Amino acid sequence: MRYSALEIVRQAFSGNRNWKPAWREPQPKPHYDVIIVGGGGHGLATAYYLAKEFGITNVAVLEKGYLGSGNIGRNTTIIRSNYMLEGNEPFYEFSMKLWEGLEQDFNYNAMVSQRGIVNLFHSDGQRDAYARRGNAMKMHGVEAALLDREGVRKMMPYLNFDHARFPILGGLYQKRAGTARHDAVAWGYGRGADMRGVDIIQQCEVNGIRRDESGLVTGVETSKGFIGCNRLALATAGHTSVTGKMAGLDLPIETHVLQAFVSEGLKPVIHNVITYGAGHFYISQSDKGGLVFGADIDYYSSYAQRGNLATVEHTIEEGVSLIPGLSRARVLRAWGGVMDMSMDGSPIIDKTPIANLYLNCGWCYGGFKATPASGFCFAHLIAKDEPHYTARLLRLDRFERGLAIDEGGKGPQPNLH
Amino acid sequence: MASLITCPHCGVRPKEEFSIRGDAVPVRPAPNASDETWNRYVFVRDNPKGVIREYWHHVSGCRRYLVVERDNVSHAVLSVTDATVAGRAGQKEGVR
Amino acid sequence: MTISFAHRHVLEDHIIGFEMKPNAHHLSVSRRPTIVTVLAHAEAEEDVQLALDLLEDVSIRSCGPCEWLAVSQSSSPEALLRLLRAIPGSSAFDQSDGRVLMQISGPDVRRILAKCVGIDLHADVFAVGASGNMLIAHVAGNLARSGPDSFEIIVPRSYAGTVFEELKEMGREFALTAAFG
Amino acid sequence: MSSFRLSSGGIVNRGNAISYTFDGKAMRGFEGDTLASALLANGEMLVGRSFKYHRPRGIVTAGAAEPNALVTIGEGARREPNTRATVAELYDGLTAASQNRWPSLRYDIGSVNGLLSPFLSAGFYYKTFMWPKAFWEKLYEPLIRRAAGLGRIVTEADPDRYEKAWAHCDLLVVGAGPTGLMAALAAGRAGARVILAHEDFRFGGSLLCEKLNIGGVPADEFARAIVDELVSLPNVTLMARTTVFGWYDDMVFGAVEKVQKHVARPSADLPVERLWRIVAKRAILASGAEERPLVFGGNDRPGVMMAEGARIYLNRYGVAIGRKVAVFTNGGSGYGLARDLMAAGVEVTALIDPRRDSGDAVPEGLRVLRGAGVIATTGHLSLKGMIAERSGYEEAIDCDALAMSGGWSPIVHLLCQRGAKPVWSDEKQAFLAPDFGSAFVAAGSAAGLAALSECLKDGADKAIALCRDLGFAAYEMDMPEVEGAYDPAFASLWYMPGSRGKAFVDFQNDVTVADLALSQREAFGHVEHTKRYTTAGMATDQGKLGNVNAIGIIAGMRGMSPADIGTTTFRPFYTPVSFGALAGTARGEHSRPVRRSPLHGWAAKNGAVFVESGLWHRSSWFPREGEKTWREAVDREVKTVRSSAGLCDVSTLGKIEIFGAGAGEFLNRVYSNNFLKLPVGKARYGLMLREDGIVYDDGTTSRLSENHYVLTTTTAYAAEVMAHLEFAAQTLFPHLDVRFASSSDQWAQMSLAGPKARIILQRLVEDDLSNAAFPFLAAREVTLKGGLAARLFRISFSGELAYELAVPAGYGEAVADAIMEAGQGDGICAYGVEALNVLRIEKGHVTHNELEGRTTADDVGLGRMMAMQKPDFIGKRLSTRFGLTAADRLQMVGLKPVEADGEIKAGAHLLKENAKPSMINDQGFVSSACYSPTLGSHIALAMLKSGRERFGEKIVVWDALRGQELLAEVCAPVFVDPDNLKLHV
Repeated sequence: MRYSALEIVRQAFSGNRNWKPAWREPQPKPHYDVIIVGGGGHGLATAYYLAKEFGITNVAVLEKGYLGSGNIGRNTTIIRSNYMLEGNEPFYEFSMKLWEGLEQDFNYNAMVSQRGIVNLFHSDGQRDAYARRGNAMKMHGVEAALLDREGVRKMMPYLNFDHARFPILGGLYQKRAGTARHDAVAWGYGRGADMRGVDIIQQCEVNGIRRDESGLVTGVETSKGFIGCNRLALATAGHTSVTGKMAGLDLPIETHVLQAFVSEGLKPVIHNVITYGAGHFYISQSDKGGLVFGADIDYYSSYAQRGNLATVEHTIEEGVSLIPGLSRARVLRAWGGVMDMSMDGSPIIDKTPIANLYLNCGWCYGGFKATPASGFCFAHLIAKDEPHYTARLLRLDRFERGLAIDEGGKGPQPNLH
Repeated sequence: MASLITCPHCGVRPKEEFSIRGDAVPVRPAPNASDETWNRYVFVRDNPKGVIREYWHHVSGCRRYLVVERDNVSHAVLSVTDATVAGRAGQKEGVR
Repeated sequence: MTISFAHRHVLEDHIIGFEMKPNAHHLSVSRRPTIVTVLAHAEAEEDVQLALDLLEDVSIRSCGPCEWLAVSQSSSPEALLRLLRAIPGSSAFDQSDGRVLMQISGPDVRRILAKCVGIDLHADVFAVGASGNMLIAHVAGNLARSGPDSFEIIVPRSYAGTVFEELKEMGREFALTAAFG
Repeated sequence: MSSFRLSSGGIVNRGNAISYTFDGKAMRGFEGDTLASALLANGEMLVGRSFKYHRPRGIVTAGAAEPNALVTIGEGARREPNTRATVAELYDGLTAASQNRWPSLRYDIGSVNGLLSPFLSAGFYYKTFMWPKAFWEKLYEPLIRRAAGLGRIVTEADPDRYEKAWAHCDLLVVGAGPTGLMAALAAGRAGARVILAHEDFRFGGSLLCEKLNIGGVPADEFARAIVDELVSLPNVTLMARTTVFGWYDDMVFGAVEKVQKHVARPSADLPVERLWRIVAKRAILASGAEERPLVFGGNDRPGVMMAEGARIYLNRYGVAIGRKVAVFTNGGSGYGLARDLMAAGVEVTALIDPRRDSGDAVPEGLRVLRGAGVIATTGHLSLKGMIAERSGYEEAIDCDALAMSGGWSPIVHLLCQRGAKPVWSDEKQAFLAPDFGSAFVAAGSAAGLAALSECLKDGADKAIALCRDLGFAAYEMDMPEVEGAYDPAFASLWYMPGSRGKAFVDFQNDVTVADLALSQREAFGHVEHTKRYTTAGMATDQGKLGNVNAIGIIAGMRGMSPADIGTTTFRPFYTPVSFGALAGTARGEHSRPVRRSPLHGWAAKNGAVFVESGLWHRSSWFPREGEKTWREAVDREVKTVRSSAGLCDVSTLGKIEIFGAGAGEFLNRVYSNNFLKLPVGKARYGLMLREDGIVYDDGTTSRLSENHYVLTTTTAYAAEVMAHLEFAAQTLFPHLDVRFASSSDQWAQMSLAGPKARIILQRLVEDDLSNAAFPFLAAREVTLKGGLAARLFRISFSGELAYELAVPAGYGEAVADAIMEAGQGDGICAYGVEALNVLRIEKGHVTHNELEGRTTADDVGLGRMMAMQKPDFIGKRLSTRFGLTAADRLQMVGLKPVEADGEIKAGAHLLKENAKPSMINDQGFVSSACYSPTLGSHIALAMLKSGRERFGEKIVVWDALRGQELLAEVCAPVFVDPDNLKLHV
């Protein structure tokens, strides 16, 4: 069923009784060409592109919860491609390009909203660092602009210009950045993959990975029994170490909890995405009116999807310091997601020492914006057994080889990225 | 755990007083250990779901590194030990 | 040529004007206390602690294992350092200019401090004579209980202005006054 | 409009009338009213508009779950959007305004959406607005955003104060209704430290609206007696107006106390709200139960209200919700209400009960329709009547208010915030709290108990058990007799079949039964999918009223039990919490502590412009009269240092005193270069690496005596380096005898640099400062004239003859003044960090602009500081990895513009001449740049691929971000005194 305004009118006249399910609820087949573990954004996007771009449709996505129940279901919805290093910028720009045509591509309105992002800076040193980043973007042909204080004030007069502990000196602006409706991204990819024959199997937890004598993966043990495959792809985000261990992999990943927040619905005042440079805080306002914001991870290892109050307070202190008018608004809900923090803050899309096992992880807390490119590049890797050009540096062995992609310059301590 | 840590030196303290360094299990290899050993020490993490040991630095208190043994799912704290003491105990028992 | 250098307390910019009559809730800032950091070397912690406890007119504040602040209102830094350096297994250095000492007191002092520190200040938990390093008004400092309704706060000099202002702000509810004392 | 306030009854203070306004209209209420009770008393049935269809809405509840009566309270910078009128305490001068309507509440253009509702079914926006592509951002999204949100925030800073505090107790009791009061009393008598937190401004909960006797006295008097006793107990703290919003790990609870939200002009000595972090050994959840609405056609009409809400308005506030009230109930609650209404003289037109029979006592004269239900309501802006249906026959019944009761759901939110899901009970027809062991338990109606007598006993019993658990001798209490209670038992009715018109499940978000059905049809059957697709439960009330009904309805549609459907995830906050309370004092200029250098006063006196640098305020430059730009001042300062002398505040550098026989060995392991042979009285520049071989920080370390060193760090990394050293000492090398502590705050440290530095300093120092007696890198204690002991280091960041003098912080200002005076004849000037930066760039010294966490020692030309012959140092082993030693790494070079007036800016990238800009062609970047008054041109330090092989090459400085491109020559990164002749004079 194709979605359109006309279809909505047609269905309305029959009392909205004839809408079709967005996806099937299939029973698993005994064997697939490719099994993707993890029905979050990246797993679903991988399935979608495998089917659409590489013609591989005998694919199952196994999801232990419901479709889109991972971090795609709870994040701050920011999409951007304002990176500095060669390992990152082309990859995220590829993702940005995919975002730009995504809705027409998968016939689902994911509300991709290119409202722009401003990274504020508060010192000369930060300005220089953002200038370096902006120039890196432009080197790669990505539009960027350096705003001065007045430029920022014109765009966001409600920021704290008069009584700031760390005065706003300016900002790096990427106009094409923005937000997308996170659930709809999962649903759009899920529906698109399903329409092309992919089996999305929900409530199906993977408990083990079966390998033959030569070490090759033959399939997975699940809560719905054994399912065989030729190639196995892991896209399990915060649970990467757990699933990796099923195949004997030890990985450069730590799992941490990140909280995010939404306010009560308010008439829109924040029309773009803002990041605060004097602390760590980012905010946008959804099309429903809720302020969506977040800050740092809670810093300790956690597989629990809940955070602590100290981090909540710290986040909101930053928010009110940046936007004084928030003080009398209210925070509605806080949630926590578990993040696959890598040792250099950059992701991994690579083969593993096991020839038919593929790995997609290390998204830290920037995985949402990468969803399209991550899916595309992972599908490329699985289909062709070689990395997509834009993901060629996102390798698993880059640490031992001294080729870390350390955008923040923080070194091998995952909770600092 | 996420809210309070009972520091063996200072007593019950809020999370705000601590800075979390990360996994306390890897032991710094001997200088002449293999490349593989060094690589694992610096870059590879066991990252289990369940009981872990983690370095918490009591920066706003006694400034000691503590080994906090805890469950990263329930967030229950099982023990808190001064890192030097934990290191010594580990060496004696041949643990780690 | 000899030069006599004036000494200036960091809170002089914050406590200005006439001497105010202290209210029931009062914050008193020491002008020139002697404060020394004492460190104990390996295996000497207990001996050093014992030696410190024997010192007269010196109040010992616990900072953590093998580390204390020795506070005196009567001896000079030089004199105190001489005493402390004589303790075997210890090292010591002057912090008199690096730390600011304040005493806060009053019947509701715990309610003021509950807004500044996270620990339980109930006398069963933090008794008179207890001390420890902790966050005080967002700054790492040392808190000691000097009486049922009085506490002493030691914070790094560079942060003292911030802490002082925050304490005063939190004491507004109880009409907290502040002065050098 | 005439008053709905009854002539008697309630516990409001009728002696104190209060004036307020709603949408500009002046009204009056009484002390003890909420805004909602006062609005109802004035007959304001219409108070808001729903989110999607802008349907007219009235007050539905009398508590925290209110979905409709959201108003904006206050004016100017105190304006507060989305405030629930049902929990807003009335005060004199309160101004309230309705929201989400235009042009007015009664005539709202947005209500046209209701007519379009067939097209606006759940999730419709996911299926359209895709073509043409450009229209989304230009047309569709702006339209959607115009409709978004409810209230409006202010853009000014908040004029009021906020605070945070910690509280500690043995037992926290959440909620001071019958259960909570008894729990607090039992624990208080046992001697436990008890905190009783209650959301309302009055303790008592349902006891304030029960028309019955407990222990022979009316319920509200019974409550008052317990409160009086609790107040008299020193170990009990009562916290009114305090909502516990979150349960966090280790029994830490977050609560917010509304200290001054009930006054028009808050006192400046008190906060308006106070955030509490309550640390409890044990806790009892006595938050009561929420009455469930009934789902039927037109159940959102203004005038349709919860029966419990109606009872509270009646008995607590003396307000009737209508003149002709009908009741639709599937349990005893509706009968209780009818009884109380009739006793108060309010007409009850009919009671509709879908159950065929029940044991409820029917008040005399009440018309009861059993086996019946309401299928529709009439009216528009207010209720005019309803249609009851029984056995296929319909009957129109006049009423101006309809009270509904669909059963009870325990309020278990807090107990479910840490991952466990509530458990469905078929017996109780409700979700009950999960079992979390004995630290935190639900009691009373929050635990699913129905009868008041059971609740009283449960509160006391559970408190006694918890107290005993903590070692308190707690004794059983005599339970008072409850007389005149009704039986609140009910039978679930999820949805009234045959309903006409929209039947709402989530009022605020306008989610109907049809929307739930659509979501099931479209495969969004998982309860989380249903929620996200339909937005049920996502409004400001987070589904407090509607979620259980939604689950029941979905279960019915799928032929399952609610147990199989389960709930969505409960997450903080129980009710929305203001940003202000969560931020406390840490906002604006106070968002972080300020650190002040001991030379701050000196710098200020000398006219410094300060700049934020981490937590510090550092002196940036010292403009003099006639200097129009910062550059003029900086150029002069640099020239003065190079030609005469300058004094700069370097107190912000981290300083660590290191002691012990193992200190030398320790330093040798944390620095990449050699420290074992550093002589006493000498300083050495040291480079510290991370374990991955990347440079971490640099600084000088001096050996003051055999076993005493002082290590300095950069300003930016002072805290991190301290932590790094502690990690090394405590975990990596614990066998070394080394102890250290920070002395950063003890010393005022100033750098006196320039050819005349020595002669100026000698005027103040007793010791001989000649080059022979105090050579380059000497580091010793010296005595100032007059006897002040100081530390002196002959080290130089500027490249000039320079000294760093450290004196006890309190003397800093006086000593700096004396140096300025001593150097006046030599033309000394004060210089700031800007000039310091120019001086160091000219000399090619690195800062964290170059040591940016990705550079090796060799990258910045310090490869000689890697003492690879040492057996071990942090970072040694991984520094030799392939990628860190590759030939094309970025290496630090100098840049000089080819055109003399060209300006290079930091952050520019580098390209080969005629190369096309691309990431592949990127040759590096400019890390630091400045105008060099010494050279008379701009210069820069840059990181360039294989840079050291490329001296003399012309390279493009590419700064497209700022629209600049210029040609520069690559050179050695030392522009001044490359042979260090100035350092050794």
